[in-house]
Amino acid sequence: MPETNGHSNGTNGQHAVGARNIRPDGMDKVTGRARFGADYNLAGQLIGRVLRSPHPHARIVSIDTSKAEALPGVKAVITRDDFPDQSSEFIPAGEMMMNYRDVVRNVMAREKALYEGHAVAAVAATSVAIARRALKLIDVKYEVLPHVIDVVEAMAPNAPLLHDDLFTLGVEPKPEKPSNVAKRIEIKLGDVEAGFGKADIIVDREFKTAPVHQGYIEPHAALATVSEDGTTEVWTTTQGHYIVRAHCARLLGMDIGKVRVTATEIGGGFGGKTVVYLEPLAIALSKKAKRPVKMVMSREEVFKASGPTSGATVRVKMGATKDGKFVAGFAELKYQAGAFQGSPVQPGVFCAYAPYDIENVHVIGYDVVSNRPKVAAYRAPGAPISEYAVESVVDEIAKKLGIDPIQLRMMNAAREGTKAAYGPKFGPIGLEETLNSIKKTEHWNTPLRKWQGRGVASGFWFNIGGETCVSLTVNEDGTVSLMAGTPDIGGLRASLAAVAADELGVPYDKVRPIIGDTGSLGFNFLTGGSRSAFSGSMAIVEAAKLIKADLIARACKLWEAKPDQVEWKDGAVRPLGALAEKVKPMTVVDFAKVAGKTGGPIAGLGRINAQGAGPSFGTHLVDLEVDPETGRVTILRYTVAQDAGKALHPAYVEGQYQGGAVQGIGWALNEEYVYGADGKLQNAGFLDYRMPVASDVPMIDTVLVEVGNPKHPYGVRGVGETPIVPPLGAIANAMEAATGIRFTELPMSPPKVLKALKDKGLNKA
Amino acid sequence: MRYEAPDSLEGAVALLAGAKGETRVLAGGTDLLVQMRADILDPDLIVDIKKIPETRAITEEKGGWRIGAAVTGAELKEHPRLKKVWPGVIEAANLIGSTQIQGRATMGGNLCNGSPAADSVPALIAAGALATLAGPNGKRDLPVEDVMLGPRKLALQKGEIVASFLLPPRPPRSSDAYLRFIPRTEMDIAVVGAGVSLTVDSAGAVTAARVSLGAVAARVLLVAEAAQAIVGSRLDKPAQDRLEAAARAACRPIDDKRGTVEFRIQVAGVLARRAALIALDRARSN
Amino acid sequence: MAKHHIAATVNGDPVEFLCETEDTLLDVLRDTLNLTGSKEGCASGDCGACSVMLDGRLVCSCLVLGAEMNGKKVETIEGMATGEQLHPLQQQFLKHAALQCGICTPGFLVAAKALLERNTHPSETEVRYWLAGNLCRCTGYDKIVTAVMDTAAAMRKG
Amino acid sequence: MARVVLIGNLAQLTGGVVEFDLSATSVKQLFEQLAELHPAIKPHLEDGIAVAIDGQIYQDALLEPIGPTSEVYLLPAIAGGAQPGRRGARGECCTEQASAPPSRLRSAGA
Repeated sequence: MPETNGHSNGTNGQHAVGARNIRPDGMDKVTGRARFGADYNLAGQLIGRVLRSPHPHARIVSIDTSKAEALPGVKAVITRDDFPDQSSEFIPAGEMMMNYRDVVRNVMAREKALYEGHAVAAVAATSVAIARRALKLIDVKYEVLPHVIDVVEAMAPNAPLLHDDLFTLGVEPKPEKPSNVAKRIEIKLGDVEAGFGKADIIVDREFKTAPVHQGYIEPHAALATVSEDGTTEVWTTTQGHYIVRAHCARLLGMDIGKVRVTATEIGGGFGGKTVVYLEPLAIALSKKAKRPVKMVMSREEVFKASGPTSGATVRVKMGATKDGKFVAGFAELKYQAGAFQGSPVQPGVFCAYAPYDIENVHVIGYDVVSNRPKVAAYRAPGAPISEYAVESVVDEIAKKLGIDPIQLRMMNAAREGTKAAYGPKFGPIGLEETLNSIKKTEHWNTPLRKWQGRGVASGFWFNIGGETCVSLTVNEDGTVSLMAGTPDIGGLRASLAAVAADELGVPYDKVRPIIGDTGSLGFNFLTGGSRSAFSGSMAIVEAAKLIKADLIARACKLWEAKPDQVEWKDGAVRPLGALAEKVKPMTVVDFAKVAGKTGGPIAGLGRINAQGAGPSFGTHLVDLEVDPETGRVTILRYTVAQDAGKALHPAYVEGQYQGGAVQGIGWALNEEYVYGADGKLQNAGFLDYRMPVASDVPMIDTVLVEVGNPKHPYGVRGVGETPIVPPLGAIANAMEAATGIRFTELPMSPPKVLKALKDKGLNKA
Repeated sequence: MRYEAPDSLEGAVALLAGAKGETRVLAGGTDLLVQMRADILDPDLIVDIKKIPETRAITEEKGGWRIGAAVTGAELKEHPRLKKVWPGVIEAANLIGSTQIQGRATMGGNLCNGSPAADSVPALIAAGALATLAGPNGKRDLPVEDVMLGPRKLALQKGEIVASFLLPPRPPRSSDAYLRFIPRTEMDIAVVGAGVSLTVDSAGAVTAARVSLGAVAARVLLVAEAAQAIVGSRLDKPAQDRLEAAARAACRPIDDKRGTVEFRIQVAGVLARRAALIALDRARSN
Repeated sequence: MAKHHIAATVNGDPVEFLCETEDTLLDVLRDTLNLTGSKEGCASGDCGACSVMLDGRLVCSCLVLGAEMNGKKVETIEGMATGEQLHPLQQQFLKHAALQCGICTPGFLVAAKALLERNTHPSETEVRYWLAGNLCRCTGYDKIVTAVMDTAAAMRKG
Repeated sequence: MARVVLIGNLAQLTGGVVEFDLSATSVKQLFEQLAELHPAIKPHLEDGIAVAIDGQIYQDALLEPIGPTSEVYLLPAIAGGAQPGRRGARGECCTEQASAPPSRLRSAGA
């Protein structure tokens, strides 16, 4: 991969791309000036609050809002009647499939309340206190129904039915009776039974994972104002303001052009802010009250009413020859979708065996509804669960055959040309390089003591491209204004500014990047699928091409030269041959001074549907220690090696590796939704939803592998999602190494660990 | 909701005794405000006691120490001498929440919040501390183990508040220790808590002991049998086993989002033993 | 119920405000004094995003009543830089990319400043336990701890 | 003739037939030829389909060329169903109006 891939570098020869630049939006974030969702206010705004169902499953017989509407200070009350019903048509939203009939029902319950916390009504009032009192005056008649939470129970024939019009798709013949199984999907490669016939060793295990939440520290917040002619402005913390605009326009029957959405700074999303919760309510309330309406979720509402990922039951059966060749891989995945269909079981099915070159693969997946908040994407949605199960079985095969776990993975690793279980052959990929990098670390070669264990696991995510629109404008003094349309959560503006600087040959600090609202650029798909740096940088290159072509044309006019007498190189239009004696090269700054005289403002709009997203593979290594008397697990050491293709900004790529690893540590050890028998969530807060704190984890060492992606001008691969895939398997494998017990249920919390140790009489120091 | 901040115990008592409706005392507020925001509590009157000198003072008294009910964990940690005399009580108070919580949380609030999982209460009970109450008919002392009757239920009469704690004088070669189990390293509510205070003779044998367990019953327990299990011993293996068995026998825990019955019983024995061994080391070295 | 009339000092400036009994210091800072640098992540003292200094003590402003503020001194993230000059911690957080989304950054900076004022040579463990009350979901804490320790080293050199 | 393979549940819409050899030179032609062979698959061709041509996965394939020896896989939309281009009003944009721009989330009209 040539370093600049044929792209001109900065005038000073030093590249902005790949350097650890200070992010241009950093100053506001370290001084408290940066404005997140709840920091926006408008004069005369009302406060919006939502009335949520206390029941996990109930028919809504009637809603009487008269007393609430009569309360002084209440300016608007909305219910299901304020949202026209929608047809059931599938559309993408973030990384999940959703249909509008479900979206409108999730935003505001219609026939039934389908989970505790489901929105049933909302009010807008002149103060928080009045809004809270108004909610208590809304009289909702519920007919409470039996509920079901666990995925296996939800699949049982006699389980309480959430939707009496839900018939399992993907099953032949088409079932007549409705069920909680929305969809069955299946992929096949070769003949898995024949494969098992050739196996010397077969391992068949079942795994169970609990629902977990993305855990972003900033609760959802939205501010909306609707004027008499329907012109609507929304400020909201989201991963995709164009998607919010589209959903709100559809749900409220408005022209997309009438709605303008500004993405505020976003306090973390991880896939959970690709869905609309408050925006449609705030717009509907503002429409009725004719005043701006601000709505902010409490932490309890975030846990009860926003979309965590699936809890799941996964069976994995693998066969291998005695020298370690995988000959067959079967898996059956049952994922919770929450109240409406659309769990990430499909990507889970595709990713299960993706890291490995196996001739015979058969994977079945079930998308199952249950009385929980509708599932939303959580970083490589579906993949951590299925790959945890496969990596656990791979580890067991390695130990039973006495083969080094890295060696076993190396023997079976997917390479360029390997046919993925989900069909197409891989291009150049970096799994082997990540395995080799781990093998060479001092961490891999350090001895451990009793009750300590080391685990390794690999992981994969597709990454996507998608519709992206950005703009570059050269200002009068030659500085560059960059506008992107995908919300910047973790350093995107720094990465894009570096690309723009190198493309146009201006210093990095002369580029000012901002995130434009929906009125400023063409359609942008959302920040998700690890796409924003990949697609954004590709679009910046296109925008820069247009500008460079324009500058070449202006130079030709100025110098009365033909195009073949000039070229763009190292940040300037340069005269060639004889012309070089007569004229000096012109940089962007030079053209900016004469822009008016040579045709007007200098700008380029990059408009693409980014194709060629290269998958990113990673391998994680973890050491941990178990206290046999209490079951407590301490993470001693952690190393992440992952293929970034080309790291536009190394520090923020490392940050993705470290953040994903620690989310994985939480998922593996202590995070879970705890439900009572009453179907209600018992730990809807940061006290008892135990996310890792600073003192729980060591430094997370990172190895930046760079196997270039040929389809990207700089070789970039998306990196944001793969880091959360390997930790679950790596930690489970380390637990087996430390205790001799194969833990097949997440989280591996102290009560479960101590019980397993005690059952084997191992709970002594 | 009314907020008052009297500057004398009498003022506070008068406000609380005279008030109709629901009243709450505000010291650090790190439990009270959480419950108010979560609509669990909606008091009509809040009485802030932080302006009352007695609740904020740390003084030596009759060879022991009097600690105001509204002294914060951070202030306890920074006190030059308390940590040497009562390491267990101080480390228990310092385990209540994060650094930020430590800046506000008090032992008075921790006790009166009425949670069986309170961190400072097992250490105070093991220490044999007295709670000094101020009320409409004057002051009275109550052993800390008698203040809490059950979850959220206190032995305080209307208008009574906890003004301070009295830690008794320490015979030589005495010390204490507090341990708790939480799945993370910080920030969790104790799944199990164990406080042990003991005295050893010149030969290193235990002459007196008190063992208290938190989060394993409807209130914080003072476990006499566990103390007897180690008095007279040098805390050798058999004595440790007797201590573990006695601690487990006293547990009446529940299953909840933090731990199972089986887990709490098992870990209560382990923590009681470990805390006793730490207290023993400390006692022998001072 | 009549509101409380409070006079206090915030970031060195005298302020006066009215507040209800229910209003927390965080509500007052954000909604009355328009200092939105302190953030609400949980309103239960579990995330630290609302950390401020109160009379020199690091606290969660969501667990303090506005009504308690008479005569008190409050320092928030907005007061950390002095004029043009960023505090060394603010600079090091940017240099080390010790933030991604940034919602937790104000709380971490205020808490880390309080640490370095007490302990000029903290070990990694001391930094991690002091900052255990500040939740971060993006960074995995590595670069935050590194930035704090590097700042301590730089400040020791003077 | 390009070799076309259906992955996942799509084969259920073609009576179980998984592989085809089609003369299509673009994804649009491929969709039209498949729709003629198996009308049941037609509505699924526009939504929720990703097309892999010789290993390269296209989320919003319509105008991409297909070579005479290409290996083409039709997959249910992957990466969690992120089908950026295809959404909104369900006009029959692919077969009738050849030149319709890729549809995006459109409101159902004023």
